[in-house]
Amino acid sequence: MEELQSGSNVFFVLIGATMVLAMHAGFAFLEVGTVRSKNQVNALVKIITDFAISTIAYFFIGYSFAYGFDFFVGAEVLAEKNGYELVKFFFLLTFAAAIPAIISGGIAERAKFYPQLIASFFIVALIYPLFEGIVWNGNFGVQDFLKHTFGFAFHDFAGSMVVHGIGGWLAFGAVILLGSRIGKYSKDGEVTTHPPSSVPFLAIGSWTLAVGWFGFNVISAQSVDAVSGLVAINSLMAMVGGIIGALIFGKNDPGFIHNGPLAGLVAVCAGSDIMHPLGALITGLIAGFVFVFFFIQTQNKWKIDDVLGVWALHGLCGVWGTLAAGIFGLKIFAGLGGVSFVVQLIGALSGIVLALIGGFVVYGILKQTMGIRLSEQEEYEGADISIHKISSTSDI
Amino acid sequence: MEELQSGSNVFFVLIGATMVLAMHAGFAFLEVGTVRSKNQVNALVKIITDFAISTIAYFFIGYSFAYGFDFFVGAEVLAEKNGYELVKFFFLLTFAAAIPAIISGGIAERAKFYPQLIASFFIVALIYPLFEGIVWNGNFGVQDFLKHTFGFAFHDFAGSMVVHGIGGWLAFGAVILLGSRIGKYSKDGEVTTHPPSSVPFLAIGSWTLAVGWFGFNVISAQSVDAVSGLVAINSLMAMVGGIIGALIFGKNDPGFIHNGPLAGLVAVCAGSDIMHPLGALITGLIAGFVFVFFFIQTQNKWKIDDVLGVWALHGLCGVWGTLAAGIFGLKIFAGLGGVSFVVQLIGALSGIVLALIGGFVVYGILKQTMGIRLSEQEEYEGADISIHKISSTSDI
Amino acid sequence: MEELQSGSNVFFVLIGATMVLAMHAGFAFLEVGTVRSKNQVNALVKIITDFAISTIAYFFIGYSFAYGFDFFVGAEVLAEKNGYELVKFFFLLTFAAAIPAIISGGIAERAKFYPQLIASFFIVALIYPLFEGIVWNGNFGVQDFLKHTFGFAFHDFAGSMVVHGIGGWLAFGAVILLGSRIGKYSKDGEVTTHPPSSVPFLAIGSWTLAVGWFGFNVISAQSVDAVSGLVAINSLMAMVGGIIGALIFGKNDPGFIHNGPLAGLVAVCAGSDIMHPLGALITGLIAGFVFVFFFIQTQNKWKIDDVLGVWALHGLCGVWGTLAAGIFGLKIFAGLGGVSFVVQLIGALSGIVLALIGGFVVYGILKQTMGIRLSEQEEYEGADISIHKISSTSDI
Amino acid sequence: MKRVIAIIKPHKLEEVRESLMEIGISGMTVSDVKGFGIQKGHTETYRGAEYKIDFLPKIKLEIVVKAKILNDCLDVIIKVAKTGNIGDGKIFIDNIEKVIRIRTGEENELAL
Amino acid sequence: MKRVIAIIKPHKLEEVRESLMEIGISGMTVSDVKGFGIQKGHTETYRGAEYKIDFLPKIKLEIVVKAKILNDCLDVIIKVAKTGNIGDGKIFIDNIEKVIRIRTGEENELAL
Amino acid sequence: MKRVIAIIKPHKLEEVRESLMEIGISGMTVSDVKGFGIQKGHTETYRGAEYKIDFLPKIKLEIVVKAKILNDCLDVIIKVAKTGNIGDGKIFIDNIEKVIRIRTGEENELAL
Ligand SMILES: Nc1ncnc2c1ncn2[C@@H]1O[C@H](COP(=O)(O)OP(=O)(O)O)[C@@H](O)[C@H]1O
Ligand SMILES: Nc1ncnc2c1ncn2[C@@H]1O[C@H](COP(=O)(O)OP(=O)(O)O)[C@@H](O)[C@H]1O
Ligand SMILES: Nc1ncnc2c1ncn2[C@@H]1O[C@H](COP(=O)(O)OP(=O)(O)O)[C@@H](O)[C@H]1O
Repeated sequence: MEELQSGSNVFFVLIGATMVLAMHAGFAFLEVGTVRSKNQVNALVKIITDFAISTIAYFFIGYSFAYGFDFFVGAEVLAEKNGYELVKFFFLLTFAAAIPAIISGGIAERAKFYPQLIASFFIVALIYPLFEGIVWNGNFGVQDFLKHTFGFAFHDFAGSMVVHGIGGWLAFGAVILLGSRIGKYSKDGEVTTHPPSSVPFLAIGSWTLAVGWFGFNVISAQSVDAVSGLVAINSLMAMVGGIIGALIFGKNDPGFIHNGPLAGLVAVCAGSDIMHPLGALITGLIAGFVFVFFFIQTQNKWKIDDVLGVWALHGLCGVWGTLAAGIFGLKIFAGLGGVSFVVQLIGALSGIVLALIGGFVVYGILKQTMGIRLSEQEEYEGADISIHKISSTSDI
Repeated sequence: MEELQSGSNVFFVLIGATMVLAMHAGFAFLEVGTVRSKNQVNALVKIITDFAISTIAYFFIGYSFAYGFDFFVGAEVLAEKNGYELVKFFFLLTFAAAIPAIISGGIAERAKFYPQLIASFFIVALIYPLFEGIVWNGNFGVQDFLKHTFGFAFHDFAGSMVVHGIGGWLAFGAVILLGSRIGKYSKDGEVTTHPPSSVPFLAIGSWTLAVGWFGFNVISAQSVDAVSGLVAINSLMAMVGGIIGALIFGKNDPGFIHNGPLAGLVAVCAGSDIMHPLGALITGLIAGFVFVFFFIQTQNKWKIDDVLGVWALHGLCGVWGTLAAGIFGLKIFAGLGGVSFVVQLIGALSGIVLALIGGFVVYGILKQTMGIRLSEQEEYEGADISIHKISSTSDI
Repeated sequence: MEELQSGSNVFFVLIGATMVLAMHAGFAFLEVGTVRSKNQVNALVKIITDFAISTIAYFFIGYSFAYGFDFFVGAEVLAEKNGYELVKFFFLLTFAAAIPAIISGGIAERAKFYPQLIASFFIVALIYPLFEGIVWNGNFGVQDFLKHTFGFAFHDFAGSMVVHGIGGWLAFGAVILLGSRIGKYSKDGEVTTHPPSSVPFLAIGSWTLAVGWFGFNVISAQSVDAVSGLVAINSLMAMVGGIIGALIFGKNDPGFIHNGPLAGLVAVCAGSDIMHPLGALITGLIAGFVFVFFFIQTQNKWKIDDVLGVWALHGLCGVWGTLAAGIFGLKIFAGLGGVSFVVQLIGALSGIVLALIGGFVVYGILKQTMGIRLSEQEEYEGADISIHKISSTSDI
Repeated sequence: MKRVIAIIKPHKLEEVRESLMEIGISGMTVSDVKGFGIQKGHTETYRGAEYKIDFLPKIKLEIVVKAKILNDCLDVIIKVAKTGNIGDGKIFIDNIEKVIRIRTGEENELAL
Repeated sequence: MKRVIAIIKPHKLEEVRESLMEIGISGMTVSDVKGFGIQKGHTETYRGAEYKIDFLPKIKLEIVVKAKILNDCLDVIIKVAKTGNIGDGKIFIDNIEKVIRIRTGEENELAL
Repeated sequence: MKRVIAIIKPHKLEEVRESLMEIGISGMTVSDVKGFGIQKGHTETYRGAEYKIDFLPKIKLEIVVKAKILNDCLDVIIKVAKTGNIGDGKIFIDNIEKVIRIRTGEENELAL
């Protein structure tokens, strides 16, 4: 019986880990479809190698930093209880590795390859686990302090802030330090549009992410008896809200519509375990609007060349979701309660500050030392030829 | 223990829901690959927005119409028993939303966008749940009446008729009312062939559907202790039968071969829980033939421009599967029994009549009011440019 | 309670089967992306029809040959215990059908269609189940003999040798008998490179395989209470090792990098249940190197035209993994023990011999009788036009 | 010999080819080109930013003919390719000094 | 009438088109071509094997103009398409005997 | 100067280019075209309906040469591009009035 219990938990978390692993393919294809054809191969290689480097960083450093657990004992110890601790690591790794995958979309089409791998290493080994450990493992007593002071801990069920917010705000620094793509903004202030090289690939990315997200959110319960159908339906409703929001505010643009569900899902992570489905629907709708509005602002008004709009998508929708948990999670909005808007705001702001500093420091140092940007000629030829010596497609 | 039980059920149904959610990406790509390049974006946007509208329609109206359950209570009530009722809704929603996804493939390349969203709303809110509730929730006492009169209820385990049949026959009305694509049939009776824009995308669609279908069928058990390996293997055998049928009758055409597994899987839904695997294999083989034969008839002989052949695939194979359950489900064919051919026939016919009426009424009213078809110029330019103001791929 | 137990096992194995079924789409797209555009359709059709034929061969012959279990009883017998035996068949079928899928990548771009289907039939009905039954079902007392003589049975948890090794070495014979593609090696010794038609499709294949592999490996436990998180993390670490190995040794080539994870995963199958994660990481790193090194040797030095490099990938990495289980599985390397290097070597060599003989016999007979190779004209026009009468993409 | 270069709308290609065959023209070379002229392109939008697609897809036909059937050839193209709408295209005629059939080495009119 | 055939670098197309419009040229036909010349291609690698890409993407512009604006046209192209680097391209000029506008049947200068 | 326009089979391109370089030709412009001629296309089938693909993929080479090496150039192309099968293609020769190298402004023979 006990074995069924522990086996079921391992199975449960394994499926979650596998689903979030698949989301990394989703990140890759969202980028493949959005960038110009000459940068497609680079998008693919970046995501898969970033995942590998993140695994090394998290296995050897990050995970023990966050959770005080390491793997340097014999396999027979690790294998106890069906190896539950191991799949838990796998599951949480797929979250950690999402950070470089998020950043990747912002710095696309002009970033050097190896410096980005190095950045990924430090971010996943140190910066992300610092915030993760504080929020999810109670490190440094911050959560206790918040609970004591405000009555409630900072609530981020599946990582609106811990994962997406941190990723999006780290990307912000990287994008600023990199500068915009050549030719994107002309001297006389005009904006050149780079339409997506392939809407179908972009859509494959979007669907893969959206489907995998149900693992990301629901399996965050981390044991099968704690699973909550509420998380599932709230994810669904926020996703749908995001689609509809992007359809309406994004004027039927496929680029917006396929990011809409992601905006909704980013936003619902934090409060999916405590909101009412109607609250989740509204959270998603607003997230759809936030993404569309701020994407246009950054790209076309403020001329910040965040290629996939990851700051708007993960950074801003992540913050919005963190706050939304403090609104629609409240009992007066038919939520389960146990959250405080003020604490959510504190959590979001701390995350922003940490990620901004982290991003500017890591990418700043790399910029000063190895450089983070392709040469003009390399950028013009495309990252595929200049880094990988091959084109995305061939008709030979 | 009870928590393990109820948690396992939630997990089980969640995985089913997620798998069928992924099938919607499959519908999208089957259409993307089959239509001409100038209509690829529209295929993608239609499916994802139809899914969103369907969720709204089913959440607020359709589900309570079919099952008498609604969501307008506090989250803490919804969250009881690990929120099982919520994932059940999610699972059944993914079925309901398949109806517009099916229709979408029939009306591709010439239908207006917003009228189709409206049609989806009414179909998922009213027409589909009417039949679904009668068959799967015993509404209006129809099943009781059949049982009383013929000894057996109408048997449709996973929706050969409830989902696919209804979807396919609804599409029939829509396709007729829309008319054929410009240039498809010339005045002198010649048929112009539009080869698929991308066989690989079509194949991605097909695989995604086939793989997800094991969630569609097996998880229709709706609780883990009721799961049946027989459903799994019957789905497998019917899928394989469909592939082989399409290979043989379809003369090695990739368009047929990648629809073959779907034909088999449509047909096996109804009786997968009661057939012998050999019965399922034959059911699939015949479904492969039915699809190939009637696709050629409709497109090339009768000149009905059902672009993806959804009437043949879902409508006819659905009906065939409903009847096949009444044949190969019988004990004399090594099935589990508990079905009657006559009752299956009655069920199939009622579904056809309902869907035909429903389709002609909904699309008829829309045609009279807003119009359902793109202008000639828009159709010629393609739905991508004219509706979404963008092309599917770009080399800028 | 018992039903929850048996239902959970059925669910567990079903998910594994579905994940490995999805891997077949992965095989298809790895080939689609790697071959020239004129052979993309054929890659897709080959994989899906090979799967169908394999199912027939394994259902009617292979499975009872290996496990002594057949399906020719009434459905009510099959449905007992939630039909556990049926999903087990489904799961193991997806392994068996991987054999033709592996071979397919080696013989691409020039093999005839129907002879390959026939080869698949005999391989899945007879050759594969012979080795499978010996290793996994203790047939013919070989495992007992090894245990008796050397103290340990041959250990191949998830099929490094049983599946991948056999597949890769069968492919070797087929590739040699077929000969190289026209124009690949010129008379004066020069090698013509055929770059991949589509790196994105190749990457879709790679990701689909990698994600599905967690089903392949972890669900090989075959019951939920036997599931092991160690298998999951070892698969992860070997995958990551393979990516890093291919990145380093493969000079950032996307073709290598997307095969790297597969190399690592092939190699870790055998010992994933007994290695320490660090052992798995090293196993993967070396597998990455093995693949890159031997791919270049075969294609460019030895002029053996194994298009996707399936001999290097499955054949050699499979053998390496079988041996690695006999190294990193040992207690001195922090493994769980219970293996012997000598026995692993014996197992690997026997597999190689069997597969070499099997491959040369099956393809040799077919070559003598029906012929296995397209005509020069057909090869020149491409398999898509000459076999399937259609091109992969169309702009009509 | 004369060369006829016709820029036409893509959907007219099939009809033009058939009509040319009827008057005895046995070969032609076709390419996909992009045209700019009085006919305007269209505006696309991506994520809130508009961009103009100035060039429209056209088909370029190149047909080398004996001088004596030049006029028939022109008549056919004009008749069949005309829709009456802006953007129907143009025909350019120039002179070809020599034609060789690679397969046989035949020259000029024999090579057509 | 004269035909100007200019082989230019792809990223210059937009600027050249705009400048030509300014001097009153109202139409042109453009194709994607591959060029070979002094400018070298690049080497790609696939799985350990190198292969040369000898041809570089270029744009071919075809513009038929009245003889009297030929020189303006050439000046504009040379000025705008020039980067000073190898591979900027060439301009070829030849003679066109006749032009017809398909839509109206207008001929020669009227058809431009 | 003369322009050689050769329509050849795609798989002959590499060999033709190399042979032309050997006789001192330093540049050319290549496009993917579709050819129609004596050589027949093929029939494709989609879901039970046949459709003819009339046009075959060909390569169009454009090479502007000094008049005096014209004949060498023709000889090389004929020799190398010939397979002896229908569809080997044609060579058209016409006259070019002027050539300009955009990078330097050099003209005519200097620009080649
Ligand atoms: N001066 C020119 N030189 C070369 N091609 C031209 C020229 N003018 C027009 N064309 C080609 O002819 C096509 C049709 O011309 P356009 O002016 O749009 O319409 P119309 O021919 O009906 O007046 C253009 O898209 C372009 O390809
Ligand atoms: N003899 C030629 N005939 C036709 N096209 C040529 C010829 N020489 C060069 N070209 C075209 O001009 C382009 C640029 O030529 P190239 O020699 O590389 O540089 P540049 O013109 O700056 O000297 C080539 O890519 C090719 O398309
Ligand atoms: N009259 C023509 N004008 C322009 N191109 C032609 C003409 N005739 C043939 N071609 C081109 O030459 C190619 C080969 O011609 P074809 O008649 O098939 O074979 P062959 O040249 O061996 O007799 C055609 O595909 C077409 O591209």
